[in-house]
Amino acid sequence: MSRTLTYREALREGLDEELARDPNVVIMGEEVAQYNGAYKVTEGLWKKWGDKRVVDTPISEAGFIGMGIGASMLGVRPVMELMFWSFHSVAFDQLVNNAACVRYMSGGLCHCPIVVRGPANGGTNVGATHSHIPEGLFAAFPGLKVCAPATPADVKGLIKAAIRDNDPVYVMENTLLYGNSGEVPDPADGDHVVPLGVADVKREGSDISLIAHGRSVLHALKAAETLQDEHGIHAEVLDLRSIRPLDVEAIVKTVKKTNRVVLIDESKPFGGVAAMVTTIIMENAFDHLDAPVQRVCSIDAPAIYSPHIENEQLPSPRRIIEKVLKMA
Amino acid sequence: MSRTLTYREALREGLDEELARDPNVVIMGEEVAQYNGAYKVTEGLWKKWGDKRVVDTPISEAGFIGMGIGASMLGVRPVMELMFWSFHSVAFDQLVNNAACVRYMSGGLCHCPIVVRGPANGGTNVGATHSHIPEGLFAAFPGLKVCAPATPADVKGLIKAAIRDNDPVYVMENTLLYGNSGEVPDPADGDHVVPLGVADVKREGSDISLIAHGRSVLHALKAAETLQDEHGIHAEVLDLRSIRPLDVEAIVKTVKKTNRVVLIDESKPFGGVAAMVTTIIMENAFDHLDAPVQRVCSIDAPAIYSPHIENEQLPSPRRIIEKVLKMA
Amino acid sequence: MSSASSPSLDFASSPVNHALTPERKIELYSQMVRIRRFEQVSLKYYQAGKIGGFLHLYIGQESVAVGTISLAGPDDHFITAYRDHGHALAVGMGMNECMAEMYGKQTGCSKGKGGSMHFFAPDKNFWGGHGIVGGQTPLGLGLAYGLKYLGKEGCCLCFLGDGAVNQGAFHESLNLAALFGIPVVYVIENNGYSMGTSQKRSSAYRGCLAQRAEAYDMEWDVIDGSDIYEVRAKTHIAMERARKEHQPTVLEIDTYRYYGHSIADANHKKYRTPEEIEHYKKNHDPISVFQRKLIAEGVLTEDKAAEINNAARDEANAAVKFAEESPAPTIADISTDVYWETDHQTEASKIGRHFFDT
Amino acid sequence: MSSASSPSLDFASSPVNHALTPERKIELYSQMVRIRRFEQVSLKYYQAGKIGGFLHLYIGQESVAVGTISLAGPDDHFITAYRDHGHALAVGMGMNECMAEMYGKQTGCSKGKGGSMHFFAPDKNFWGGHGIVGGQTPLGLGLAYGLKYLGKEGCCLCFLGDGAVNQGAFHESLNLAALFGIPVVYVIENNGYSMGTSQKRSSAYRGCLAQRAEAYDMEWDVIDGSDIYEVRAKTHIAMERARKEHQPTVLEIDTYRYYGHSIADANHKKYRTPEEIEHYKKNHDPISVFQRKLIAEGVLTEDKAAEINNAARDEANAAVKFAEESPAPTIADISTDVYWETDHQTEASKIGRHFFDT
Ligand SMILES: Cc1ncc(C[n+]2csc(CCOP(=O)(O)OP(=O)(O)O)c2C)c(N)n1
Ligand SMILES: Cc1ncc(C[n+]2csc(CCOP(=O)(O)OP(=O)(O)O)c2C)c(N)n1
Ligand SMILES: [Mg+2]
Ligand SMILES: [Mg+2]
Repeated sequence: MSRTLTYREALREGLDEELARDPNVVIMGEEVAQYNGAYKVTEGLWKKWGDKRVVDTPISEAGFIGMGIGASMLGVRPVMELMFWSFHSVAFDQLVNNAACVRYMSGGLCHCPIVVRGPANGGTNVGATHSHIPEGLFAAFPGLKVCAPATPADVKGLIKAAIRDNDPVYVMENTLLYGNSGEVPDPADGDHVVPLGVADVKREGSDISLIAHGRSVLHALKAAETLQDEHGIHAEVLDLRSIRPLDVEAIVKTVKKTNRVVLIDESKPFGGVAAMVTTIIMENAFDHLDAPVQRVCSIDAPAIYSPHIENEQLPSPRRIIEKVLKMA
Repeated sequence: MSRTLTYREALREGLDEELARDPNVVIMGEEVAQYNGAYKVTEGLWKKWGDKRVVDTPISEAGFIGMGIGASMLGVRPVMELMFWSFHSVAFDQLVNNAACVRYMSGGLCHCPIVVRGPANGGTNVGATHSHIPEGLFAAFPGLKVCAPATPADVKGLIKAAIRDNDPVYVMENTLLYGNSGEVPDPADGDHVVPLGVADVKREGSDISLIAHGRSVLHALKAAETLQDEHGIHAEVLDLRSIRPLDVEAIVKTVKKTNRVVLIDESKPFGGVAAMVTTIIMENAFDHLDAPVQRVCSIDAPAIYSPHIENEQLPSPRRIIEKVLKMA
Repeated sequence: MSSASSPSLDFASSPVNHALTPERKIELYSQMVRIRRFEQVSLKYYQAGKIGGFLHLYIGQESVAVGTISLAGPDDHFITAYRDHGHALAVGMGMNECMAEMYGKQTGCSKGKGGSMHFFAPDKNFWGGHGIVGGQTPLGLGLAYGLKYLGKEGCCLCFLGDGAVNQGAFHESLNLAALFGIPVVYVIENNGYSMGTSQKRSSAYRGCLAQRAEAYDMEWDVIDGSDIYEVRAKTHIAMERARKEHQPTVLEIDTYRYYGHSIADANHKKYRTPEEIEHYKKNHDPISVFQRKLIAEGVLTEDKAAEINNAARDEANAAVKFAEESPAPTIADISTDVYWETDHQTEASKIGRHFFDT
Repeated sequence: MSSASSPSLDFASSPVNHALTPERKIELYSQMVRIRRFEQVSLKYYQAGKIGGFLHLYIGQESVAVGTISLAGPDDHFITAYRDHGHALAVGMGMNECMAEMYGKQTGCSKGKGGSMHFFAPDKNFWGGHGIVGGQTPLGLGLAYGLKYLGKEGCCLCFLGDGAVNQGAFHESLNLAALFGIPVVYVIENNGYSMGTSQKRSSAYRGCLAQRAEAYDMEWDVIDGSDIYEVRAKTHIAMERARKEHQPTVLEIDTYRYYGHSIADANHKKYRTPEEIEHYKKNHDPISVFQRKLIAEGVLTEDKAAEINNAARDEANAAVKFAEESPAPTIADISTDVYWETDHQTEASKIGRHFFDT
């Protein structure tokens, strides 16, 4: 049995279930408690769980994220909200040195079971400083784990896996997905956990593989539909879901199946997840490629504000279709 | 005519010449003035140029880098030393939002002619937090420029180009190169400026291309020698020098010439410069590859301290040779 | 230096206000009115879906931008956060380029690239409009450092919110400002809330937020923002200290915003009572307060005030028309204004690849 | 709360010192001596090329780590910066695992992965050893937050240098500590210099650095570090305030380092006069001062002191032997201790690729 929930509701349900499961889980961030969350993800949780479990913080990301890291070393399980993942920039040292390296530098004596979550996306006309897409940035640091769920079921399953994980996990959501609806398994049917590191074939196909994560998965699905309907091209859509650990097997499998790949990644084209997946395909499936891997990324500039044009900067079904047709 | 200078001396000479050329050039950073620089790059400059032009700062990287960015918008030309580039983590917001985006967000009204420089490397037993190699990290941000000179002549030429550039340029040096000697053109023969964006064939070869930057270039050259002497393999060594702008033409040219590529990059293997260059080759020279591009990166863990083993974590001539021989 | 202003002082007679001509007073009044009308009109079109992203209204705080910036000479500079419309108009930017910016049009002050949070006018010494809380505070320090370096007798007014005082970069800036003797004046616009969080729930402090300056042995003062005369009288002292003595100051100006944090903030009547909002509007509204004073001084009449209000509304509506009729950026525009060198097609820009579009 | 300690006070008779048995006093003395001898020996082998990276010696500051940490109960925790040998030994770590860590051996406390700057012993409530200046200050806050969350009556002592006070993360932590009522005691070990920069050239402040706490309405105190009795007497108050009232404190302990910033610092006789160093050694050396007191108290004799010194030196030399004979990490060791899940070979760790080695 499953119900239809929004991405936001599914995420909240996951948080709520973990708050119930483990008294050491604590939710923290700016406006997460009394205000119910800037994007209402945590709505109702403060009322239900009280001051100890759901905590409002001042605008001090380095301070409170570092505080969460320290607390996690002692056994607390903090789930920190960054109002936007873009604000990682003021907490970067805590995120990439303290969280990522403390286990290593202590020879395995410390560990850091922290979750940092929040939206990481463009497309809402909030300009360059508020539209960073840092999946690739953080996945580059050994010691960190990163996932970017695209659907309500996945966001619930992955947030629960993230909270139970004993390593730092950075969950990248998307403000444009919060309102989307989808099927989510009923809690009565058992704990719905999606393990990190498992990609998901969101659509089967044989002609070409569209590999994406986050909101780009939805663009890929739309593009695949049009490709089939209008061009008779059967595209497979692989949703990476988790960036690190990464499901390399699933990537290689789909490449072997279709021999052609377009990657869709909202990141800027220098680096990002797409460059890494390209490299993985180069190294692991070169002989199975009938054509060079192609990418659809954001246009290479800081995020533009203008609502008239911002969507043109980002990947879109149109841009994916154009890229596929050019390859054919 | 040229002289033999160390990397450190050549860099200092470049700084000194630019201090002389433009009264708005100011050098700033921790211990750069009275202490003569933690790595003695700025030795003697404070004595020569005084308090106004060479400025010691407190340990407040976000504060003083941001201060430099603000001053640069007004026409000052700050050359900021990060004692280690690793300390970027506490100034990240200033480096990737204010410096990289202010031109864009102002529709071109502001610009930010700042240079941030310092060593960025592993290999000195200083552990995970002090051994970051962020060339790829910063090159991913449109609005920024990044270079990583490997030789005395290049570091002098590039620092001068960086200071004259009207965009933010991040110059990544290497503590293990400071003491290396090499030929540097004589100032009497004219201004020695190496433009950003020009790679340099440091050794001609026909069998395989070794593409590297920074200290990895020296490893590649050593490996090339052994490959020739012991295995009769003629490796070409391409030094990228500049990461953004990137000399894509030179990359494609060497691939077309040798049809085989090994990339050497001290970064961790998820992302980094090597993944980007792999992607560029995939997209621009796929048909010229006789074998998949291979990479030699650091072993995928935070930087280990132990002097007994740290070098094993990093690229080395041995690892390059092994990789090349495996491809042949 | 005091932790609360004494209400009995008459700042109208302080030299910097005494020197104001009636015309100049009307100008200050008009500027505040223009800000308010401009924002009311922008709110209307934001709600109509013509403006994207966030809209952070300055309404209620007008005396701060107008009062402080009115004291500026040719070498004084300004920088602020995302709640920047008031400062933009106060430095002399036109409603047209501001409205067009919010509309995301090519004719916007930032060519539609920055939006509401990122107004810029370097030709008017205005350096933005910055979205990362506290991120502009080292930039303001740098502008002031630049002034001193270049030998100008000027200062930088760097505005920030009461929530922004808890960002580390601000504290680093305060230490640097005091240590290096930098002519910066930090102006905390204390509207009592950072989003839904009251000052008490976000900050630990002794008497007030400005007092944190003492930690760096720096001068500070607290100002009642409802009285533009007080704003000017006290800010003048800080600006002179900066210009003449190269000494920084932290000012805290008590003020209030009538709308939510941004227009997306549907909660703002939950974390504040309607009574609180009404009380402020009635007793402390900086425009009403100034209007009453000017009428009492005989400088302004009700009719003249109405005229100014109407003119401001007309000007704002004309700006809407201008914005509506302006062209949107093209796809090609996305890729300009990234690098100075490529924009200017310099030799350097032709070497190597700068853009990596797929 | 005072900005300078009054020299006439006799801290030996304060309750927390009065309660010390002669054995415990000897123990405190021995701990300080052990730190000094350990470091002198490590210096020797650093200079012989046996130890890599940086070596930041604590010599001259021993009373701080020993005095403060001697007050700890089972639920008190500690964290510090890279100058961490003193704290490590004071919490009860063995010389063997510390020396082996510097030697980069598998038997090191961090398996040779952390080095001199990154000693850890969570089983002794010691959470490192951190290299980024100020970066440990939010972690210390978090440890204390965790104690409160978990309902333990304990506090966290978080050590930092006089140069570290200018990092933004520290200020964010102070605000959070005061606002949330977190049982953390920040201990500024003021040795007068951050590398080659004197306190005056790096910090703007009123009376002293600890006074910055007032900005957050937080308690603070200044301590003469040459007297371990004073260190204990005043730190005890702060720790009790933390444990019982959940209120944080900033302590500033005046101290001195005899060597350079690190042993790579060849300049340290340029930015400080030899007289300054000698003066401190002669009059304020915390070991000599305590030794004289204990002898005067009849607790210690010259002979006993010599014996303790010799034993400490022998212990350090034995640690060298242990380190020398220990195995170095292997290439395979580079890849462990990255993820808890892969180290423990959990189900989760078998899903997806965690490592991307080329
Ligand atoms: C570093 C960072 N964290 C969080 C935010 C989100 N945010 C934007 S404005 C704001 C509240 C700021 O309040 P205040 O400083 O009082 O200024 P006001 O909005 O009242 O003018 C927050 C939390 C941000 N933009 N940057
Ligand atoms: C963020 C950062 N900036 C710079 C450094 C380099 N650095 C290491 S220690 C140090 C001086 C710190 O002085 P202080 O805080 O007084 O501590 P002390 O060394 O005297 O114990 C500096 C500049 C660093 N490790 N981290
Ligand atoms: Mg506010
Ligand atoms: Mg110090």
